[in-house]
Amino acid sequence: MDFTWKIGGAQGEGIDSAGEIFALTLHRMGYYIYAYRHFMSLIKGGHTNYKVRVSSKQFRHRGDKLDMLVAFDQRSIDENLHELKNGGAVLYNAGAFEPKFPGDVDVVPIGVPMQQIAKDHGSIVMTNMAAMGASAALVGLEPDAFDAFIAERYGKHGAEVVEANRKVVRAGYEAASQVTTWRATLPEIPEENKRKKRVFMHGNDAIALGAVVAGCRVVAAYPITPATDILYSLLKLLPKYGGVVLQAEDEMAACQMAVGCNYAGVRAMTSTSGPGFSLMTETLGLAGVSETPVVIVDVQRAGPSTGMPTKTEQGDAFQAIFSSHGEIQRIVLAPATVEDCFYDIQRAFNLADKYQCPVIVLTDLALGLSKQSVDVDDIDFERISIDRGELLTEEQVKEIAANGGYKRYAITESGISPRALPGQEGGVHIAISYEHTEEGHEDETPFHRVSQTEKRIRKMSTFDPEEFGVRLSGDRKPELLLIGWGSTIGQIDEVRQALAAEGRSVAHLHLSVLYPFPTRAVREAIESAGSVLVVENNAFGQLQQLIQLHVGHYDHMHSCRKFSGEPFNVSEILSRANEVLAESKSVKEVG
Amino acid sequence: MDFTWKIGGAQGEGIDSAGEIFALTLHRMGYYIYAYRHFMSLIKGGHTNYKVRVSSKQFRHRGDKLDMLVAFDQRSIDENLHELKNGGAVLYNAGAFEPKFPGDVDVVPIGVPMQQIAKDHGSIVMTNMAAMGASAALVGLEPDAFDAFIAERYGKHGAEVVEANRKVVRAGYEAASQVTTWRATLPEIPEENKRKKRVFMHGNDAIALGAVVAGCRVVAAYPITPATDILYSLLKLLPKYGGVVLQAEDEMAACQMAVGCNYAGVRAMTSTSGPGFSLMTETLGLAGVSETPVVIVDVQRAGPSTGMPTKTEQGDAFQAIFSSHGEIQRIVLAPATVEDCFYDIQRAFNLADKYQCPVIVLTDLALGLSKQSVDVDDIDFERISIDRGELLTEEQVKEIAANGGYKRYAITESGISPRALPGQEGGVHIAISYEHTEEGHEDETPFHRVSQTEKRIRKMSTFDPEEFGVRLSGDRKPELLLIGWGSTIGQIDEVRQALAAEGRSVAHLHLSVLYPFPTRAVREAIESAGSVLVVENNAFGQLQQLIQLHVGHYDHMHSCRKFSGEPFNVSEILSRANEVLAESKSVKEVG
Amino acid sequence: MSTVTVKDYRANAQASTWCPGCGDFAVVAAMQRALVNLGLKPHQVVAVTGIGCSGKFNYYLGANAFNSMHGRSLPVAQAIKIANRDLVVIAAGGDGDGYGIGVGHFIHACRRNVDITYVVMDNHIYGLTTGQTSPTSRKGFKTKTTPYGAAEHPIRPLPLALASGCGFVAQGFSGDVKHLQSLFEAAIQHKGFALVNVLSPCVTFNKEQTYDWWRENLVNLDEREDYDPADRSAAYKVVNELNSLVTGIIYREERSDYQDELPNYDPQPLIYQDLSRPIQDRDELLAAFM
Amino acid sequence: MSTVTVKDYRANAQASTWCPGCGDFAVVAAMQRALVNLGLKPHQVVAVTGIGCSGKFNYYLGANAFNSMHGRSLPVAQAIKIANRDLVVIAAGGDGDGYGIGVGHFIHACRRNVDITYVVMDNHIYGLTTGQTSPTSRKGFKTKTTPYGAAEHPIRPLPLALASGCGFVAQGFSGDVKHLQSLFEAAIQHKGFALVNVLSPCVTFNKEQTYDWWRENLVNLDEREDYDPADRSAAYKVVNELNSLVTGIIYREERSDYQDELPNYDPQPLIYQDLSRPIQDRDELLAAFM
Ligand SMILES: Cc1ncc(C[n+]2csc(CCOP(=O)(O)OP(=O)(O)O)c2C)c(N)n1
Ligand SMILES: Cc1ncc(C[n+]2csc(CCOP(=O)(O)OP(=O)(O)O)c2C)c(N)n1
Ligand code: SF4
Ligand code: SF4
Ligand SMILES: [Mg+2]
Ligand SMILES: [Mg+2]
Repeated sequence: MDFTWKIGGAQGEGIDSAGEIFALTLHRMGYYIYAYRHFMSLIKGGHTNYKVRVSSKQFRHRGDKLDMLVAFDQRSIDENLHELKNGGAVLYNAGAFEPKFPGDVDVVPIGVPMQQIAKDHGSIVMTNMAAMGASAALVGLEPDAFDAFIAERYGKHGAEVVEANRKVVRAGYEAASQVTTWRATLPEIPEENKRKKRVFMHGNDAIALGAVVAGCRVVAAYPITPATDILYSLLKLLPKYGGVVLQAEDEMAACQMAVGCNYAGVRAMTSTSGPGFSLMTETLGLAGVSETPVVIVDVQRAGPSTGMPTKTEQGDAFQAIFSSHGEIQRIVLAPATVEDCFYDIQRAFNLADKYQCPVIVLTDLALGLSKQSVDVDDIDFERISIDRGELLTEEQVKEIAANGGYKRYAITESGISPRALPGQEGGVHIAISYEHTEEGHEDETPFHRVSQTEKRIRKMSTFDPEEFGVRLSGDRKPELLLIGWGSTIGQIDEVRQALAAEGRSVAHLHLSVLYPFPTRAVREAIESAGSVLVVENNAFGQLQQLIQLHVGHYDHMHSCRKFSGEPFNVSEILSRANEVLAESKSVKEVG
Repeated sequence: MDFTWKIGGAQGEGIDSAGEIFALTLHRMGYYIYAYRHFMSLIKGGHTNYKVRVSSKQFRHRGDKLDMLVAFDQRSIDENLHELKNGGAVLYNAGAFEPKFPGDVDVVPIGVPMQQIAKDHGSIVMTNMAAMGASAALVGLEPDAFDAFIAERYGKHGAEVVEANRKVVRAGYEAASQVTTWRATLPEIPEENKRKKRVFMHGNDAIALGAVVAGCRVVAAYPITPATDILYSLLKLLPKYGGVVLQAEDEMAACQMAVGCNYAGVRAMTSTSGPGFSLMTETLGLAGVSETPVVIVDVQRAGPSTGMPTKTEQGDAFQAIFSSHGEIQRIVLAPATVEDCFYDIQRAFNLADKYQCPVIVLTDLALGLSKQSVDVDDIDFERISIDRGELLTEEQVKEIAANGGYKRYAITESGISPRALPGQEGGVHIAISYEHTEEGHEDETPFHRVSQTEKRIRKMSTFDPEEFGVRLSGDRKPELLLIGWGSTIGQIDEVRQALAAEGRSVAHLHLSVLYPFPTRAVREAIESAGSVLVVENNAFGQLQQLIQLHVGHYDHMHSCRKFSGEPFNVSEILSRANEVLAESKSVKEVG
Repeated sequence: MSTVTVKDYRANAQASTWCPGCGDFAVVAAMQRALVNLGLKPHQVVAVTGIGCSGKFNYYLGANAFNSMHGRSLPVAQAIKIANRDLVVIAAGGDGDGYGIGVGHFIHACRRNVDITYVVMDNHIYGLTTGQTSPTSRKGFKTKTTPYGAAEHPIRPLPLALASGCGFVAQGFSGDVKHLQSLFEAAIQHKGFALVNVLSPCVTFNKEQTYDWWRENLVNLDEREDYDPADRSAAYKVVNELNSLVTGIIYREERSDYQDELPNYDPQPLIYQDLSRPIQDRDELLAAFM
Repeated sequence: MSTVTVKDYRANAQASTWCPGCGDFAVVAAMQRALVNLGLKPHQVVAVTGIGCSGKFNYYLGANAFNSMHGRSLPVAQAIKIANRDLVVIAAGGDGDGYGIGVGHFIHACRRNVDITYVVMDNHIYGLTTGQTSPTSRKGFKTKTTPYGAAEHPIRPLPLALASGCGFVAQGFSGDVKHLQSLFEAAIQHKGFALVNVLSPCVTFNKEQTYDWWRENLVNLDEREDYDPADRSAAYKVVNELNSLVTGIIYREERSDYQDELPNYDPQPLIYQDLSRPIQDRDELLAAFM
């Protein structure tokens, strides 16, 4: 059982803060929250909204429908009414506008003069607080539910401001209580929820936290939506550990800087979104051939080019896997959940050090910016321990130096050449973007070219994508296999459960590693399924193409793509799944 | 019948000029020439050589073997002796060094004191001319064979210099005539060769010439080996037509400039190699979403990163096809011959205008820098006529403006939106990197996003890669199908002929278009072959992966890859082909 | 030329999404008036923008436009001018766009001297991405990305332009539209690359460089009778002494532009030229390769 | 510290592929002597280079090195210093590398002021790619890419560095190794970003800016008693007046560097710090998200 609430208005009216107060308050009460921000790439005037899904159990997406809509203006009604359930309520800013509804909808309009209340009891900028008070009344919260949070957030502006905000909340509460009998019922809070410690964070926060736990100490980046929040989190976390957040002049510099730090032995990363990631194409090659570890986080947004900065998409898989001229070794991870973000970024650092190559972590706007309730037990600081790979100690370097000298690009059986660091006596060496000898000297002779290339290819052979990054749930030999990657896990999971509840045999294969590709696992799953539906948030079907490339072409493989900039709704995947099920059934009947 | 000659020495000793004089002189006599430069990414001191293959008929590669080697130093012997045929001659710079040969080789050493001769009759920098004279004697040319060329090349330095050079040539000729009886026999020159007009050019020249013929009037680029020669050619050609060669500050700017010119209606391109191409990743997306035509030539060199600037590779197919974040429409051509370069660059401009998207032309160092004899009849200026696609005239724009107004991104059935140009009255419009409405206004609503994306995808549906870019030769249902792309056509063709001569049933499928992929043609060819060998100059097997992605996985598909930085030898492919033939035979025997 | 009015521009312009009070409104208004005053119609003008609040300049200007990527307005703008020298080309963007990610193009545009006008709406902040430090933010400035204060010294656009050989360097202020309009007119009329750096307050994210702050601190050099904008070193000195808190034409030099230097570059725009000529020259063209 | 000699460097160095007479030899020699003079051993030094003939500087220097890509030495160099402040970091490259493709990084390195030394081997040409116009080539200079003469005004490194807030600006000449060595020593000892632009003849592709030409035209400001390198505007003026034909320390300013500005940045290099601390702070770290 869940409850969904949304507040909408013009950008600049405090919609985000209102949403966040609502979400965090309910989170603290013991609910599991998923909060989704809808915003635009402009500063003032566009429509913005904040949706909060409230449940007694954990889940991974915003929900298709809406129980209650708080509308600051007509546009908020127009753009969101289609989500409202029958009998749902629209709490509107009475006096500010006269709401219009299509004739045939079953909706309960509730007018509360929120702006007037704000003016009367505080100031007009507190209209959002009147909305909070009114919402509290309608969902059965106490009028003081938000008090703690208000003190936290506005305390720095002085006691007066806090008091005014509280007053406005209460006035909103009173007004709403009187004007309607409509009431939403929030789900029960299971006792165990209250015992559990939980955090409220989004993917970007989890990336930042995981990076710090992984020992990352320098982050060089350039601001870009929706990745900048990673920097904000890191600015809070890193200086504590002497670390540095460096705002670079552009993304080329940012990525080169991350490479430079890693060369010097300090774990470093860069975070960006598509347009910045394209500018790092060159540096991928540098890290590849110089065999310098580097971690790049790409919080995907809708492309191409500047595209839609505030909309989500899974559009950068190809760029992550195939870009940069020539041929380099790399690893591409695609966390599916906030917890994945926390662990995968740590894995990324370990993998980068182990394989001495770039590791790209692909998240997206939906995962990066949607705050969720997560059990603290699932944010385990000790699950993944720091493994710096073949990094030589001062003593080892000295020994090597004494026995013939250190070779940065020594040909080894594993393909991995132990790394000395600058500053280590005896380990003087050159990291280089040219093809080179074992010593790191520029060289174009076929012998070195071939042996170094083979070495670089060989080093990836121990990487097993199936060790992690592959989740399979549901039936073993399903009628329908749903395959997804990254942030769509929540919707696909709900689809699987919905179909299973109808008695369908369904499975869900979810990938969090895209390169090297988990071929065997995908093949097994596909070949044991009646039909297959590949679900992804893009137009080209990038995962589907990867499956074709690595696994094969299948007549029973279908696709479900969404590229509007919005995350999937469960219903969209469900109806496509039903189509596929129907089709495959009719095929069977004929055949 | 052919004859192969090579001159080798240290970078800076005039090896290139000597090679070029030899090659062009024989070209003018009526031979078909293929000249291959081996050089290094440093200025002085590295080994460099120039190989000239001389034949009575046209062919497309440098040849595996060598009849005669001119060696300025021991290193030239060490690095090239393995190519020499049994009984071949090594003409060496006697006095400058004492040549050493392995005991077991069957070679005719011919010492001529070239440096001394140069000193005595001219100056030490003319040592290469002494080598030319000696070579002339040994291959049966007249002592005045190079006179015309010497006048052309050194005329600007005055009659004295010309005379001195000629003297040195003659002295070299005399010396060699006396010192040995070894003589090479050049092939006969068929009478028809003498009637034919032929040019001596490399792929880079042909690209430049084709661009000018296509109406390209601005080229913005940044110097990079092996693409800079395109600029040199264009600097000779373009100003004649009022055109501009602009040396940009970097490759990002170069590509953006090419986009800017095309937006304003002038055909423009940029040319580069891998490292520069990676810097254009961002601009690919811009051209894609703003639907601005642009032509990018990537003369591939061995990557990744700085890699091996003077070595060849087919390593950038993935970058060309998949790079840039988000999803854009594009076309990737890969000319196989000098003539292809001339035509494909023209096609590229037509396709860019027609589909309003980036068109990437992938050549490589081997094709770009190897000068060849080409029949003038195969450089047909009228074969491809300029087609600007849906470019509106002033009048059309006025009419559209009168009928509701011009929309740059009008949704059309074909997916192509007619282009107005800035400067046309009534056609005022915005080209844009954001997702947008039909009018070109920034917009993030699902409706415009989806309809514009679908429009962009739809517009490529009329592009038929099989219309051009797919060559099939040899048997229809062959035992073995060889598949290649780009510059390897000559070697693969010789392999096919060699196997056919042995009575094998072989076919050769050669692709000059990589995206959109010619799926149908490739499938048909593969499925009618006993076994398949994909031949490419890279380590990852990029074409093979593209076949897997677009066509399928085949048990009878094998690969032959070379990634040493050198072009294929015929023998390398041949032995791999024989392996595959043997394998498939033994499989058949078992099965 | 039939008369043109600001209405002709407004007819193509979109509704603004800038914050009320944003300095950039004045920039658009001043530019529209400047263009009208010079008798230029919207179709004769191309605005080339980067990404930022300022990058939306072209939506509200109402001329032709190419809205390129963040930091890349200048290469596109120069190319458009080269392709069609009849067009009036205005590149426009923010301080982050032009002096941060795009500063390399800026330096090279100064020295290349293609005849375009570059307008930077310099608000000392990243506006569109909601308030991070920009390259012109002062050292110590606290923003979302520098909660402890910016560690870098700011870029100083005027000295930078002077040092890069820019032939027309001006600075305007959004609080004085009339003056701004005069600077735009002079910049457009200048032969060669012209920079107008506009101090354009971001009322939402920069609470330090406000209209009032600028008004109190700025000196208008155009009003100083003894100031001669023809001496580069003197300009550099004054700008340094006054800590860049100046408006007006800082430096101006008459000289040849990039196009004058190109061999055989025609007065007739490239775009109107005949593309088929090489076909007639076939033999001659091929002879070079024989 | 045990003594270090030039031999210690030569032990790691490779055989040179520069043309005999190339100005860059002097740069390496001067740098080796400077490092030795400062008592620095090869393993304590990192050279970070771009691509160009000059980009091979590190092969012959014999210290640790990162040979990055064309134009990208500075971001890598700054990062290395931040990661390990005990290392002496020398970025080095050519005029094309540093003032062409890489000029954006240069401007920002000047204002960021990380404590590294930047050596540009300025030969006014693209050497490695065999002779194209570089950003410092004079207008009208004929090269393979500008057979009709370069159309652009050159970049002027010294004014550019001055305008960008660089705290140490010097120019040396390959014809005077001793002076060069002194400049390198001063640059390395300078706290913050230090530029040494070295006029380093390309004997193969630039027949104009030769040793003799430089010798005839250069003025050594270090020898001018009345020259005070502490005044930025005066430095700009002198450089302008003498058309950049100067050597010596042009400008020097003592001030805090980037690292001083970082919150809680330890004197102990980051690389030697303990990575496991966040585990102990788990509760506190998570509390921020509750
Ligand atoms: C390559 C790239 N990096 C980052 C961004 C995100 N971005 C958009 S605008 C902007 C900065 C805007 O600041 P400024 O140029 O000063 O313009 P303003 O909004 O202040 O007018 C940034 C960082 C982007 N669009 N592209
Ligand atoms: C992205 C990229 N573009 C172009 C090149 C080719 N390239 C290598 S060095 C160089 C210029 C060298 O000139 P400069 O920096 O002045 O160094 P010099 O050789 O004169 O010392 C160029 C254009 C490259 N390696 N990478
Ligand atoms: S955020 Fe600042 S720059 Fe952007 S529109 Fe608002 S006031 Fe203007
Ligand atoms: S080409 Fe010029 S810069 Fe390069 S090594 Fe030779 S002299 Fe030096
Ligand atoms: Mg700004
Ligand atoms: Mg140079």
